[in-house]
Order: sequence, then C-alpha cells, then structure tokens
Amino acid sequence: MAHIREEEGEVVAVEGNQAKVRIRRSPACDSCSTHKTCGLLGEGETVLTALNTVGASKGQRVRVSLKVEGGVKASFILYLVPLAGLVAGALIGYHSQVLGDKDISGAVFSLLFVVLTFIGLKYYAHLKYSGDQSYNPKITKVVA
Amino acid sequence: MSAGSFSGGIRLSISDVSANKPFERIIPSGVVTIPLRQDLGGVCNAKVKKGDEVKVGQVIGESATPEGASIHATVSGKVAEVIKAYPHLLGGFVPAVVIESDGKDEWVGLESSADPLTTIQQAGIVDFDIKPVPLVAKLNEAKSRRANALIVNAMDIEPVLSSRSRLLSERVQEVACGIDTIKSIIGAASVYIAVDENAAQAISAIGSACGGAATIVGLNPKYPQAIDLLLVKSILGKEVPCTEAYCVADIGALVLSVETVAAVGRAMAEKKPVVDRFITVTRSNGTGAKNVQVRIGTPIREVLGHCGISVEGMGKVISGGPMMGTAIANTETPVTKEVLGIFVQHEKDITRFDAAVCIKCGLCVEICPVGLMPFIISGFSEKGMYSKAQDNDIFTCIECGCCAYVCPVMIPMVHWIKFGKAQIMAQRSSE
Amino acid sequence: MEDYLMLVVSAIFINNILLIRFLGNCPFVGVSSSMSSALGMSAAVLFVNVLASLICWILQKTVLDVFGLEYLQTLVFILVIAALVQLVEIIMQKVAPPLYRALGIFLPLITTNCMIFGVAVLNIKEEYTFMQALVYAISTALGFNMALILLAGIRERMDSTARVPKLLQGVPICLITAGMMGLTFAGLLGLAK
Amino acid sequence: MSLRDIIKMIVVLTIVSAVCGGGLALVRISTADQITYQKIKFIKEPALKQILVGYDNDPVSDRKEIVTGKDKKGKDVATTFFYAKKAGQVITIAFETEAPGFAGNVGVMMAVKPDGTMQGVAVTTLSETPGVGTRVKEDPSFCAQFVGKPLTANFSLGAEIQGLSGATVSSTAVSNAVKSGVELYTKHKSQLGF
Amino acid sequence: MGPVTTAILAMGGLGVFLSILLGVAAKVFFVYVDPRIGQVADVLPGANCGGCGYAGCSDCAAAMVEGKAPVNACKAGGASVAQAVAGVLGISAAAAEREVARIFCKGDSARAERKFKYMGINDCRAAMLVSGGDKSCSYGCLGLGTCVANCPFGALSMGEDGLPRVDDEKCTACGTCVKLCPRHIPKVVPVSQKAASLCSSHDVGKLVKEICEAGCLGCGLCKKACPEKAVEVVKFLSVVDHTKCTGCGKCFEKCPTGIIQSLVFTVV
Amino acid sequence: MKAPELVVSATPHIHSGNSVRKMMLSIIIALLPAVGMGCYLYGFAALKVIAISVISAVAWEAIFQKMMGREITVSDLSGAASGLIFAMLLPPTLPWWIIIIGTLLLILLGKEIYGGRGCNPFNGVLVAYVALQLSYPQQMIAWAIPEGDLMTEFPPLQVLRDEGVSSLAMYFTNKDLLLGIPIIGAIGEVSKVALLLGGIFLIIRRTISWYIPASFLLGMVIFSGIFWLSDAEQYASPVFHLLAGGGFLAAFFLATDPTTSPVTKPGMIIYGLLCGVLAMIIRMWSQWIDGAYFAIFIISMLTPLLDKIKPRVYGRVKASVSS
Amino acid sequence: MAARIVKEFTKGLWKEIAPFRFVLGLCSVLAVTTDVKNGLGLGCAVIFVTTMSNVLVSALRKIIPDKVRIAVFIVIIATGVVIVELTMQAYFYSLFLVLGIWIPLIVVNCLVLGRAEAFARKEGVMLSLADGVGMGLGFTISLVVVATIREILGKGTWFGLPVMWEGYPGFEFMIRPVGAFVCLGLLLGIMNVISARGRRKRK
Ligand SMILES: Cc1cc2nc3c(=O)[nH]c(=O)nc-3n(C[C@@H](O)[C@H](O)[C@H](O)COP(=O)(O)O)c2cc1C
Ligand SMILES: Cc1cc2nc3c(=O)[nH]c(=O)nc-3n(C[C@H](O)[C@H](O)[C@H](O)COP(=O)(O)O)c2cc1C
Ligand SMILES: Cc1cc2nc3c(=O)[nH]c(=O)nc-3n(C[C@H](O)[C@H](O)[C@H](O)COP(=O)(O)O)c2cc1C
Ligand SMILES: Cc1cc2nc3c(=O)[nH]c(=O)nc-3n(C[C@H](O)[C@H](O)[C@H](O)CO)c2cc1C
Ligand code: SF4
Ligand code: SF4
Ligand code: SF4
Ligand code: SF4
Ligand code: FES
Repeated sequence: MAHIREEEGEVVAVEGNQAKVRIRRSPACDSCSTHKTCGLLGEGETVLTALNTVGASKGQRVRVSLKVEGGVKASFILYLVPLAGLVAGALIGYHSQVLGDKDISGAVFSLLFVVLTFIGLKYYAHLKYSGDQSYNPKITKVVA
Repeated sequence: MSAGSFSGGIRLSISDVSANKPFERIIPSGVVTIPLRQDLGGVCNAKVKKGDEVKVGQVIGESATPEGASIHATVSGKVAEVIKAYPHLLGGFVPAVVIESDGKDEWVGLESSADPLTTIQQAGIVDFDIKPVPLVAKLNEAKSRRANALIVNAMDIEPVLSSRSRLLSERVQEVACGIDTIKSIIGAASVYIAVDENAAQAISAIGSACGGAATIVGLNPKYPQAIDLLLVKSILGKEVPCTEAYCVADIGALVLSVETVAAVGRAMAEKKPVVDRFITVTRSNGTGAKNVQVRIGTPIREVLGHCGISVEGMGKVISGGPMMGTAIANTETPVTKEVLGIFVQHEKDITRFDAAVCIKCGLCVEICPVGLMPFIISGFSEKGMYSKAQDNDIFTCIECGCCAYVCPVMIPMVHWIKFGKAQIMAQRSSE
Repeated sequence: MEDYLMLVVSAIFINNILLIRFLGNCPFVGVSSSMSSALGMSAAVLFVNVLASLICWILQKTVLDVFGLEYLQTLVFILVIAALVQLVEIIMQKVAPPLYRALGIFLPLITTNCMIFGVAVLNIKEEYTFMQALVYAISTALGFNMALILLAGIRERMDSTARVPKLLQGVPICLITAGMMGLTFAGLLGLAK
Repeated sequence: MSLRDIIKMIVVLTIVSAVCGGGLALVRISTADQITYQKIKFIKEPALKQILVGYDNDPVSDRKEIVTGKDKKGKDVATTFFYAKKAGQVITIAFETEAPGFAGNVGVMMAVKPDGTMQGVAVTTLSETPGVGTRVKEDPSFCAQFVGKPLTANFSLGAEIQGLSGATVSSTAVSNAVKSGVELYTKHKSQLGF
Repeated sequence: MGPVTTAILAMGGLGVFLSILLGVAAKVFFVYVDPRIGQVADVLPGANCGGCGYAGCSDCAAAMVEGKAPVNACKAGGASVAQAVAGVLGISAAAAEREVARIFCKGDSARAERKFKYMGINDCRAAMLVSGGDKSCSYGCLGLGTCVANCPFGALSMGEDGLPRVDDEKCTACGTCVKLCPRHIPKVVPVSQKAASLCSSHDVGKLVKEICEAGCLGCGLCKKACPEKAVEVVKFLSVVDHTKCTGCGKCFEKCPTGIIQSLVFTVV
Repeated sequence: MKAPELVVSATPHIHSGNSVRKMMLSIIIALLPAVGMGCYLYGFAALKVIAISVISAVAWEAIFQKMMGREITVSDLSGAASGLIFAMLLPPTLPWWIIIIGTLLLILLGKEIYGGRGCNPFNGVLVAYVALQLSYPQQMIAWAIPEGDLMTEFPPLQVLRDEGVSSLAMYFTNKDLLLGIPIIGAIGEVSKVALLLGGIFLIIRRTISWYIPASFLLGMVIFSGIFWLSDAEQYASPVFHLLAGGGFLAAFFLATDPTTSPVTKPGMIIYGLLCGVLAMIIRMWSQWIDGAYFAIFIISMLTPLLDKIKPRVYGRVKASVSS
Repeated sequence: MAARIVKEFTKGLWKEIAPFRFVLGLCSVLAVTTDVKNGLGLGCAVIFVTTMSNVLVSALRKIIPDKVRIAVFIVIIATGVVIVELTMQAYFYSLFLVLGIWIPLIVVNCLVLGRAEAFARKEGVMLSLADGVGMGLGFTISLVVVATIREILGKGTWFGLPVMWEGYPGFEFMIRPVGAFVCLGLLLGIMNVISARGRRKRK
C-alpha cells in the first residue's frame, strides 16, 4: 500500500534537473513533549533530493510529492526484518556455539545477522525502488 | 416477484391512516404564488408581467437551459405581481409570480411535438422525489449511461405518506402510458414497479393494467426503502458504487417516482402540463390525514384549512414526511414541485434533539441502512475533525434520519452530518 | 521453555515496562495521539530496544566486567545508545531512503526514551543470560507497544466522542488512562512473577 | 565543515570523555572500601544479627577474605569470614555458603564458635516457592535444629536434622550448605588466624 | 595498568569513536538552519492561530527570516511582537497600524425580524443549513455565537441583544472570527477608523425596511453628506473609506436608520 | 417586528422515544430478582450495602457534575444503575466506608473525569471493584454465611482452588448453584436463575443484544471444556464454571455496558469470546479465584480497536491509490 | 546581577517548575513517589546532577563545538550521575537499594539535558548554577508533593510518621502504579487550573 505524501519545503540547492529540498521532519514530532530536546543531531529537519520538474530555484518554497510505503508495511520492512535477522542470528549462534561460549556466539551472530539483513535490505530497496522513478521525490509546485 | 431488502432501517410506529383515502381536489380560491424555481435545475425566466391575463397551463416561467422544466400558471386570472425576491422553501430568495384567480379555470393545452422529450420539457415535469430534478435531464443522463432497467417507485417515501400507493391505484392508465413513453425514450429492457406490499389496491390495479409489460415488486415498507439506492439494491440486487455524487444510472437503472410517470402519461395522452401535486396531508397524532390533489401555488394554509387542520397550537409544518421533510417557516408558503406531502406537528409533539454525548450503545450503527457508524461521523463533525469524518464515509450518508430517531440520548446526528458535509465542501471550494 | 514464557508474560503484562515500571512515558504521551504514529513508533522501539540492550549486554560482559569498569555502566550505556540510534539512522537513510522518509522520524524520539536505557540496565541488574536478555528486550518492547497502541485507540475514540474537562485534556487524561490500563492488568496477577 | 572543525570536535569530545572517565575512576577508588562495607552490611548484617550474640565489635568491619576455591573458568573464589569479638576476643566466626535447592541456590549464613560448636544457621538468599520452600527461612524451628551441635555432627537430613514436610528439597539444600560450610571451615581453619 | 588509566583509555576511546560517528552523521545530515528562525519563533506568541496565513508560528518565523513575510505578519502579536522580530532580524519595523474586529450588523433581537424559531445545534454555521438561517435578513448576524466560541483570544462575548461584542483590548485582529462566520459579519478594520456603516446587507432598501429596523437602505444620503467623499454605496450598502474619513459626523446626521455611525462610541 | 410562529429544525422531526432513562430503568428492573435473592440470602446486610452503594453513587455523581459545571443528570438513573451493579459485586459484610470509597472511584475515575456518561473508556464499576480488591483484599473476601445447611464457608470457586475438583460434588449440586441457595458469594452473583431472568428481560426489551452474553458464556464453556475433556480429574466441568462465580452477572450486566463494549456485531462477538476465555484463564491460573470481572476490565481496552471492524458500507468503492 | 541570580533560581520553584509546567521527566516522578523519603532522595540526586552539569556546561560552553555539544552534555551529565551513584552506594546504601535503576536513569531525564541545552549553553556560570539548583529544587518539590499525597493517603504516614487517625487502614490504590498515574494526572490538571487563573488575573 503505497501512497503519495506531500511536503512543503525550501530549495537549498539546485543541481542539474535535481534540487535539494529542506523539509521539516514531521508533525509527529510536534505532538511529542520531548521534541525540543530529543535527537543528538537531528534538528527537526531533513534534506532530500527531488526531481526538479518545475524549474524551481534556490530559496523558493516548493511542494514536493513523494511516494511512500504505507506505515505498517514500511515499518515491517524497515525494522522488523532486521529484527528477525537479529533473533535468527542469536538463535543460530546460541545453539551452534561456534565461538565456544553460547552467550558470546549468540551475541556476535545476532549483530552479524543484523548487518547482513541491512545489506539484503539495501539490495531489495535497490531492486524495488531504483527502477521505479515514481519513488523519487518530485517537486510539483512552487508555492512562494 | 419477491425481493431482497437491506439491513437496518425502521418501521415507524405512526400508522398510515390515509392509505385508503381517495384524492380530494383542491382548487385555490384566491391568489396563488408560483416561485420560478421549483427544482434543482435553475431559476426560470418570467414570461409574464404584472397585469397579464393567464390561463391554466400557460407557461409563465421558461427554463434557461434546454433540459430544465418550464413552470406554468395553475389558475386562470390576472398576474397580480412578479416578485423579485420571494422567500424560498429552503432559504434564500427566488422570483415568483402571483396570480389572482378569476375562478374560471380556463386551460390551454400543450403544443404537440414529435419528440416526447420536448413535450416533457414543456410540460414542466420533474422527478417528484426528495430532490426534484428536471426529468429531461434525468432521462438524458440515463440514456447516455445506457440504463436498461426502469423502476417506477410507488413506495411511499415515508410511511405516514400514502400518496404514491394511492396515485398508482387511481391513475393506472396514466402510469401505464408514462411507462411506455419513458421506456421507449431510454430504451429500457425491463420495467419494475415497486409497491408497498401492503397496498393491495394499488397492486391489483396496476397488475391488471400492465399485463406482463412490467414486473410488480411488492416490498416491505421498511423505512427508508423508497430511497433509490436501497430500492435498486432490493430489486436488482446491486449496489450503486457510492462516490460523493452517486447516481443509480451507474448500474444501469433509472428510478422515477410514480407521480412523475403519471405526469408523463398525462402530458402525452391529455397534453396537460404539471399544474397539480398529489400529496398526503397528516398530523402528528395521525388524525385528519387526507390525500389531496392540489394546484401548485396554493398556500399551504389553504390546504391545511381544507383538511380541517387548525393553525391553533401548531408547532412545526413539514414539507414531506417526519423523517426527511423540510420544516417550513410560514404557512403562506405555496405548494410547489418540491412538496412531497405535508406533516403538521403540534407544539407539544415537537422533538428536541440536544447536543448530548453519545453513550456508544450502537443502536445507530445497527439501524443505519447504508452501513455507517453514525456516532463516529457525527462525533468527528462535531469536533471539527472533518477529514476523519470523510475517512468514515460521511458522504455515503443518505440523511435518512434513522440514527437520530433511535438514539437514546437524542443527538442531532443528521444535523451534525450535514454540518460536516457542508464544512468539507466549503473547505474544498476555498482551496 | 516455561521460564521464558513466564518471563514474557511477566514483562508484557504483570510488570509492563510502561504501566507498572514507569519507563518510557514521554514518547507514550507524545506519540499515542494517533494510531498511525503509534504503529510506526512501535516497530522502531522494538528494533532499537532489542539492538541497544544486546549491544549493551555484550559491552558489559566483554569490556566493563573484564576490566573492572562496572561503575562506568551508566556513562557507557547512554553514549552507546545515543550513538547507536544515530548509526541506525545513517544506515536506514543509505539503505532504503523511501522507507526512511516514511518512518525515520521516530528514531530520534527514541534516544531520550528512558525505556531503552532502563531495559539495558535491567538486563545487567537481573543478571540475565544472553538469551534471557534477548527475550526480555523483545517482551518489554512488546509490552510498551501494546500499551501504546491500546492508548492510541482509546485516545482516538476520546477525541471524537468524549468531553474530557478542558483542564484535564492532553497529558493529564493520558496519564490517568495509563494508570487505569495498568490497573486492568491487576487481573493477571499471579499468572507470572 | 572544515578539517579543523572535525579535529576540534574529536579532540574536545575525547578529552572530555577521558577526563570524566579518569575522574570517575578516582571517585570510584575513594569510595570503593565504603561501598564494599555498605553492601556487606546491608546484605549480610540481618543474617549476622540473627545468629551472633554477645559481641561488642562490628563484625562487618572485622572481616577477612580468604580464597577458598576456583570457579569453572579457573578464577579465584573468595569467602568472607566475619569475626564477632567480645573484649577483643574472637567469640564466633560467621560466613556464608550455598547449595542448590528447588529453584536456584539457597544461601546460608552460619556461625561457628572457636570451640567447634555451631552457634547458629540462617537462610540468607533463596528463590524457592513461596509458602512451600520458603518455610525453611520463615519457620525458625528448622534452623534452630543446628544450634549447639558440634561440627562433627551429621547434618544430613534424616540424621540429626528433620526436614520440613513438603519442602524436603529446600531443607536438603540448607543441610547441604551447612555440610559444605563445615568442610570449608575445617579446611581453612588455619588461615583464619585467631 | 591502573584502574584510572583503564578508565581514561576506555572513555577516551569511546570519545574518539563517538566524535567520528557524529562527524559522519553531520556530513550525512548536513542542513544549514538559520539560527534566527528559532529566535524569531521564540518571540512569536505561539498560539498557532494561523492568522498570518502560514501553517503555524514556526512556519511564519521561517517566512519572516527569509524575508517572505513582513516583520509584522503576525497579527496576533501586534506591534510589540513586530518590534521584537525586527530586533532579532536587525531591521526596523514600520509602525503598523493596530487593527481590531468590528461587528457589521446592528440587527439585534429587537430590531431584526426572524423567519422562524430555530431549533438545533447552537452554531451559526449549522443554523445556516436549516433553511438558510432563521433571520429574515440573509446577510445579518444569526447570533448563535460561533465567532464567540472560537475566538482564540477570548475577545468576543455575546451581548444580551443577541449580537457579539468585541473587547478591543483583547482582540488581536487574528481574523478567526472573520473566517468562521458564515455571514462574514465581523471584519477587521484599523483601530483608528472613525466611522462605518455597521450593516452587511446588500438587499434593496425596500426589503431591508420590511425585515430590519437597523439595516442600511443604500439610499446614499451619507454619500451626499460626506464632505471628504469617503463614503461609497456598493450594491445598496454604504462603505466608508477610512483613509479619507475624518470622523466629522456629517453622515451620521443624515442617515435615516442611524446605521452609519461613529466607531469611537461603539468601543466598549 | 412580528414574532415568528413556526419552529424550523433539521431532520428528523420525530424520535423513537428511547432514552437513557428507559435503558437504565430496565437494567435496574432486570437486577431486581438478583437483588431479591441477595436480600433473601443475606438479609438486611445486603440491603444496606445496596442502599449505600446506590445512594452514594448518585450523590457522588451529583457532586462531581456540580463541581465540573455540568448539567446534573442524576435523574437519568445512570448513576443509580452503576451503583446497583456495583453493589451486586460486593460481599454483604463490606463496611460502609469502603463502599463509599468504591462509588467515589466509580463515579470520579470511571466516569466524570472523562466527561461523564458515555465518555469513559473503562467500566466504572470495574475500576472501583479492582481498586477495592487491591486496597482492601480482606474486606472484599469477608463472605457472609447465609442460613441453610452449608458444608463450607467459602464460595464454590474458592473451594475448587483449595480442595480440588473431587470435593466439589460433595459440597454443591448443580441445582444449588443454579438457584444460589445456599451458596456463598457476592450479593448479586450467586443466583443464576435470577440473573438469567434479568438477562432475558434485557434482551427482550432490546436494552442489550444477545451477542455479548452468549459469546461470553460460550467462550467460558469452550475454554473450560477443552481442559475438562483433557483431564476431568484436575479441571472442573464447564457446567460448574458456568454456574459458579460471576460469569452470569458479568456476561449480562457488566460486559454489556454500552459505553465500554463494541458497537458492531462482529466486534461484540469477538469481545464476548475474548472475555469468556480470559475469565477462565484468570480463574484457573492467577491469584484471583474468579476472573469474570477482571477479564472484562482488560478486554474493554480492546474496544476501540474492535470498533474498527466496521459494518459493510453500502456501495463501498474500493479505495484507489489516493493522491 | 544578584537580582538576576535570584530570578533564575526562583523561577524553577514555581513559575517553571519542571514536571508540572513542562511535562518532562515524568517517569521518575511516577516511580519513586511511593513515599516522601524516596522522592526527596531522588530529588537531591537530581539537584546535584543538574547543578553540576549546568556549571560544567556553562564553563565549557565556549570551547564545545556545536556539532558534538549534545554528546558532551551527555558525558558530563552521565559523569554526574555516576558520582551520585557511587556516593549514594557508599553513604546511603538503603536509599540506593530502594531507588534502584532510577539513579542511573537520571541520565535520560529530559530536565537535565533540557537545562544544559536551553540555559547553561548560553549563560554564565553563576546564572547556570542558580538555574540548576532552582530547577533541581523545583523538581524535588514536585516529587515531594506527589509523594506526600501518595504516602499520606496510601499508608497514612508522612516521612514514615503516622499522620492519619489511629487504625487508618491505608489505601493501597495510591501506592500502586495506578495511584501514581492518577495522582500526577490530577495534579497536572490542577496546575492547569492555576495557570489559567494566573493568566486571567494578569490580563
Ligand atoms: C470520611 C470519614 C472520615 C473519618 N474520619 C475519621 C477520623 O478522622 N478518625 C476516626 O477515628 N474515625 C474516622 N472515621 C470513622 C469513624 O466514624 C468510625 O466509625 C470510628 O472511628 C471507628 O474507627 P476505628 O475502627 O478506627 O475504631 C471517618 C469516617 C469517614 C467516612
Ligand atoms: C509448584 C511446586 C513448587 C514446589 N516448590 C518446592 C519448594 O520450593 N521446595 C521444596 O522443598 N519442594 C517443593 N515442591 C515439592 C517438591 O516437588 C517435592 O514434591 C517435595 O519436595 C517432596 O518432599 P516431601 O517428601 O516432603 O513431600 C514443589 C512442588 C510443586 C508442584
Ligand atoms: C477515607 C477513609 C474513611 C474511613 N472511614 C471510616 C469510617 O467511617 N468508619 C470506620 O469504622 N472506619 C473508617 N475508616 C477506617 C477506620 O479508621 C478503621 O480503622 C477501619 O475500620 C479498620 O479498623 P478495624 O479493622 O478495627 O475495624 C476509614 C478509612 C479511610 C481511608
Ligand atoms: C445493559 C447495561 C449495562 C450496564 N453496565 C454497566 C456497567 O457494567 N458499569 C457501569 O458503570 N455502568 C453500567 N451501565 C450503566 C451505564 O451504561 C453507565 O452509567 C454509563 O454508560 C457510563 O458511562 C449499564 C447500562 C446498561 C443499559
Ligand atoms: S442519516 Fe445517515 S448515518 Fe444516519 S442512519 Fe441514515 S444513512 Fe445512516
Ligand atoms: S444511538 Fe446515539 S448513543 Fe447510541 S451509539 Fe448511536 S449516537 Fe451513540
Ligand atoms: S457574527 Fe457571525 S458567527 Fe458571530 S454570532 Fe453573528 S452570525 Fe454567528
Ligand atoms: S475578535 Fe476575531 S479577530 Fe479579534 S481576536 Fe477574536 S477571532 Fe481574532
Ligand atoms: S522520563 Fe521516561 S521517557 Fe521521559
């Protein structure tokens, strides 16, 4: 279940037919009482590279549309797949005792598997999204 | 033919005492006021001016569009005034023609025309339903969407009304002629006549008149069966995909009220335009119910007088029935093509729906004939959370009022839902 | 096996990390206002909680215990968790940008969530073995998520039809509801320790 | 961000961390003894109070650690002996032992007089079933059976000690702990120095 | 290796690792955020009323910093906030004229006719859905107080005569009432405006006379009387141009219904 | 200006006449047989508990409504109904001040804090019941002994816990359990006949639908049945579980609380089944001897989610990828 | 200057009293308030940590690079927490046992980081000191208030001393987690009333 999300942001740089757009992170943050102090670095904003179809120039406010995965499915892919990898790694390591100690091999394997799932995810994401232009953010409108 | 039904809905406890009362004719004695807008078409242009002599059936308002319905004089006499801003039934102002009757009741007929659509247009026929739409527009749409099932709706909109069943039993010939005409216009393959299964008189009358040309479907008069969405579901077994602007033509059906079909028959056979309404007049306690054939433009006060309903202690006068009718501000309001019936409520019978809090008993959910969760929609509208109301299908609501009717805390749910819809529309148009 | 089951039941219901142990109230109050945020946050919490507590567990056993640095636990754990969240964020953004955009927002919210830190510390304090720590981390996160999702449901409903007195709206009523949710679990006392 | 900035970042954070680490190590060193004392006091003192009598010193401070064995990985395991003194004279020595019970180990604090009689036995830690196994701790008559017996007595269940019915496993654990404690005491008696 | 050295080495190592990680993160997420945006946002009232036309105060702050919105864009904050914003941005604020809302209807319960007794939800917008509202005048105030209930600054109250009152002290000209009123009765005008025709009806004079004693008939006597040519009649409704009006009061004397009047006296 | 004559309002113009007061009246009437049985068994003490509970609940309701500036709606009897249901769960010996604390929690935390009648996410009666179970456990199980030839001083479920399945037949016959004479327990829960009578009355009056009580009891029977079939020595029969304890009271009067139960048919059925099953789980393995009330309290948290199972909307067009 | 110091100190006691006005660090307020002694104990620990971190952050504010500032703050705060942990173990062991993981959890208490970020980072050492002590004290006051209510209603005692009538049976509800949530929720509501009153008065 993919759907289109629209965000408003400001163009910070234009490179060829692409533009870097700065958007506020999410209104979800506003509702949280910790948003002012949370995050080590995240300043509540993020920059994404979008296809500049309307020829927006630096400094303009634009509307960006991005196709995003629906919440539930996306959270599965993003978090639960690596988590499954972790658990699987832990079980394999624990029971095989490759590194001698049960606990230590479980621990090492679990981390190893997380890394592996991330690599797998990257491959999957590459397959799924790189060919599909619609997953690239696009500037649809200059607002101001 | 036996037919399906729908889940939810109610049987009103008010008995329909008028069912066997034949139509009484009311000819207005003095002045009639004919608004120049009586349907969802547009405002008609006045064709007469102050002082003109007019006859019954003479066009006094001509539609601005070719699909619109004309408006005719309903008494013969002199135009007393052409009012620019006459208060409309639903609020706002429209032009209106005031005619002083000379008591002679002289007629002019319709001009003959080869095209039945022209006749219908000139006869000023609309679909006599909750939302009166010019019939030509409706027929054209049905034709363009290749509607092949014509459903004649002789189910009364609300159980206190009986004019449709009554009309069907009294005017079989007109109805049969109307069916023929409409069938040939849209090229319908099948015709169904939906009748209250208890209206034996109507069923037997139409049964013998139509022969095998139409299927007569006796339906359980559970409210709001007469709504076209539910009617097609019961008869054709299909649901209309509900978008914000649903249209039963989408599933190849054309639903017309029996009064409409009879009017077509009359226009074709007798060359008479629409000058009368066939309506039921009832009181909240059920007494004095009558079926009347009344000239358009007759003040409601006069109709009530004829039915022996005193204005004393009157609280609410409703054009239509108690569930979906429109309360009117003033008994001087004339009968128009929009008036489906008259229901009078005395002061002590007025129901006050308070801004109470839902106890989530679920009765409204159980009763809603279109499967909504009314308390949720109404709650979101009340709290201004319109997009959530929309997610919960607010636009599918047919405003039948069942939910508010059963709600033990008497939340004005239909009002909130209307409110929500209006706010959403306003937001959209401002964007 | 039964031990693990008891651990799970206990961590989810009897000693629910949020409602009974009081860890993680800030995001609970903040993110429970809508069901979709609650779901997104749930998945993120589950992942980070497990990852962070395992890494902390490993560090404790292989570094802190070995070099006699147990007293630096607090300092090391919080830095590791903060760094880990940052790292996950970088990786997510590189790995699957579209997904990151849909859900990455919840990651920073987690850093200051005392539940992540608390679970890491509890794992050591209760002297859990690696497997127990893993199960405990998963169960506490599930307990948190369950509370979060249930509260999101209740709040959505409250928003549409309840008339909470103005002065109790928002955080106060949210806390009171959380208390009552904890109270309901009293019914399960005795099913596990 | 220039290289300078990055270097500054690394330097500052590293120095701050290192300084904090070092500082904490100092705090740790200066509090270590007191913490050990407190821990022992809070964990052991209730049991000690239960079984020691007639002393005028602080047994928690008057303690000595003796290496008494090795664990699986070959690391030394130490046992702490507490000395109860009267007028500077050692009157009782207390120490803790343990043995597996119904669920996990049962810890027992036992006190021995220099003359080789048992001064007292108290259960310190256990995770037995409440109401069943926990009776070995809650029922004072069980532990009282050990008091006054010479260390040479047979502390096995069924011999000089009667188990609690329905909690045989837990009772056995206590007696096993006492037995191993007696063994330990006898073995290291010479190192205790009194 | 002593415990202090171990601790220093361990923490130092962690510090190096962390700062490198943060360095990478900074590269990956690099965003330049104008620090002034936060400062401006701090100055704004934080009511998120939307009166400025932006999606909340922080949005408005960003627009101000970027120069897309004037420093006085925040209506709710008024001159003092504009001054403060200007201070942050280092520019001088043009002294903006303070504005307030005025109720452009005088058809109170005694003077305006009602078509029927309305029964239903206590909200002007909801009342509009029932035969277009109960007031005979289709431009007049319905008096159910949607504006009163929704003013974010509590500046409105419902008078006993069924018309809302504006508290000039509290009104920040945020425009919420203007937006919400289904009949657009409240309008935001400069506080210095001296005269106005407090009616919104564009109906012809004859109809107005029938249904409301307090309506503007559109007769134009005021226009003729005004020496400054400040009054226009637009579709049967007189409108005062405040830039020209001197408040001389000549028009007040001529108005047959007394609807054009001095605003100075209407201030509560 | 002339005054308008007619009233105009939105639709509909008539109403079924159903009201909260009528619903509450019918639940009170439905409880009368159980009240009668309680008084028959425990005499004046039971009547006193009931009176204190109802009066204090109504009083608290009025007090808090006044304090919060709301309209005082005690005349709709919802406070009285809650107070009466609450009294049904209490032992007849309960000191008066505990009852008053209970009704305070019932009305304040169980209702008014959330905006009053209809706004509460938790069943007020159960909030109070569980709070008292935790706070005053001894008083909450201080059972009164009714007259009659009793062989035990404890409620059937306590006997099951303490003495095992084999002894049950010795103490109770199914008829005793059904009639509630002489059985020990809370004022309103012992007589199943009386409760069934009331429940049927409510279903006939359409104050409640049968989905929740039926699925609740079914859930209990299925779950206890599985264990009973697997080992009848160790697990009591479903019939015993049905007739002992608070199952009937819970199924007909507590689980059906309109405000905290789902509104759609599938929702109600799932809700009932879950309550029934959880009631048995708690009864068999937790520290409480009866789980029926606790189970409803827990499952009611799921109500908002169960209400996401919506009825089929007429003509629903499958949502296309929205833009 | 002195006036400013007094102002920064006193604001934390009422005007900006931390958990009540800005809903921060709720977890510990809920967890350690079963009796006043615990609340006070944790409160003192928090006072120490906020003060120490505020002073150090303020002193180092000129040399801390912006990008790593939060990491540095965390290191400083965690150091303070560990000091508290160690000293409490050494000298108040019974309190340490009761407070358990709530001492290390001060590290994630948003109040501490919040003061460093919002105040100490920008202001001088003396002011930061005043702010730290004031804010910590305010937090302590909140803990004590919540704990007072819970302990008196729940156990009939205050600081362990009986204050209700003899034979007061206690009200376990208040000692349970639910009592913490309900008590804090109602207190926050009452604070809302007071704030609203204050605002109206000022107008
Ligand atoms: C709201 C309330 C407050 C009470 N306060 C007290 C009190 O302060 N002291 C007291 O002894 N009894 C108090 N009582 C209870 C006495 O009226 C009670 O009947 C009597 O003191 C028996 O208490 P005992 O069991 O402690 O002896 C109170 C009762 C209520 C309902
Ligand atoms: C759930 C459960 C818990 C038990 N816990 C203990 C325990 O803590 N200590 C113990 O000695 N026996 C415990 N027992 C009993 C033992 O299993 C065993 O039957 C008993 O020790 C035999 O002792 P007896 O010969 O005194 O009856 C427990 C039994 C069960 C079923
Ligand atoms: C709010 C509150 C009110 C109380 N009111 C009473 C009361 O009215 N009468 C009473 O006997 N006890 C009351 N108590 C408890 C009594 O003081 C008394 O100690 C209690 O009955 C337990 O004592 P007992 O076991 O000796 O009867 C109250 C306790 C609380 C918490
Ligand atoms: C069938 C039925 C069951 C009820 N059950 C409860 C109940 O379990 N608890 C309660 O507080 N009120 C109950 N009430 C009363 C009423 O629903 C309650 O006061 C409000 O719903 C609380 O918001 C019941 C009412 C009815 C009609
Ligand atoms: S008015 Fe709308 S919501 Fe109510 S029952 Fe009818 S269709 Fe359903
Ligand atoms: S019928 Fe009324 S009270 Fe019942 S659920 Fe629907 S809106 Fe709520
Ligand atoms: S001004 Fe508008 S919103 Fe206000 S009371 Fe009048 S009609 Fe209603
Ligand atoms: S009166 Fe109108 S413009 Fe003035 S503050 Fe209130 S809503 Fe805003
Ligand atoms: S204090 Fe626990 S999450 Fe904020």
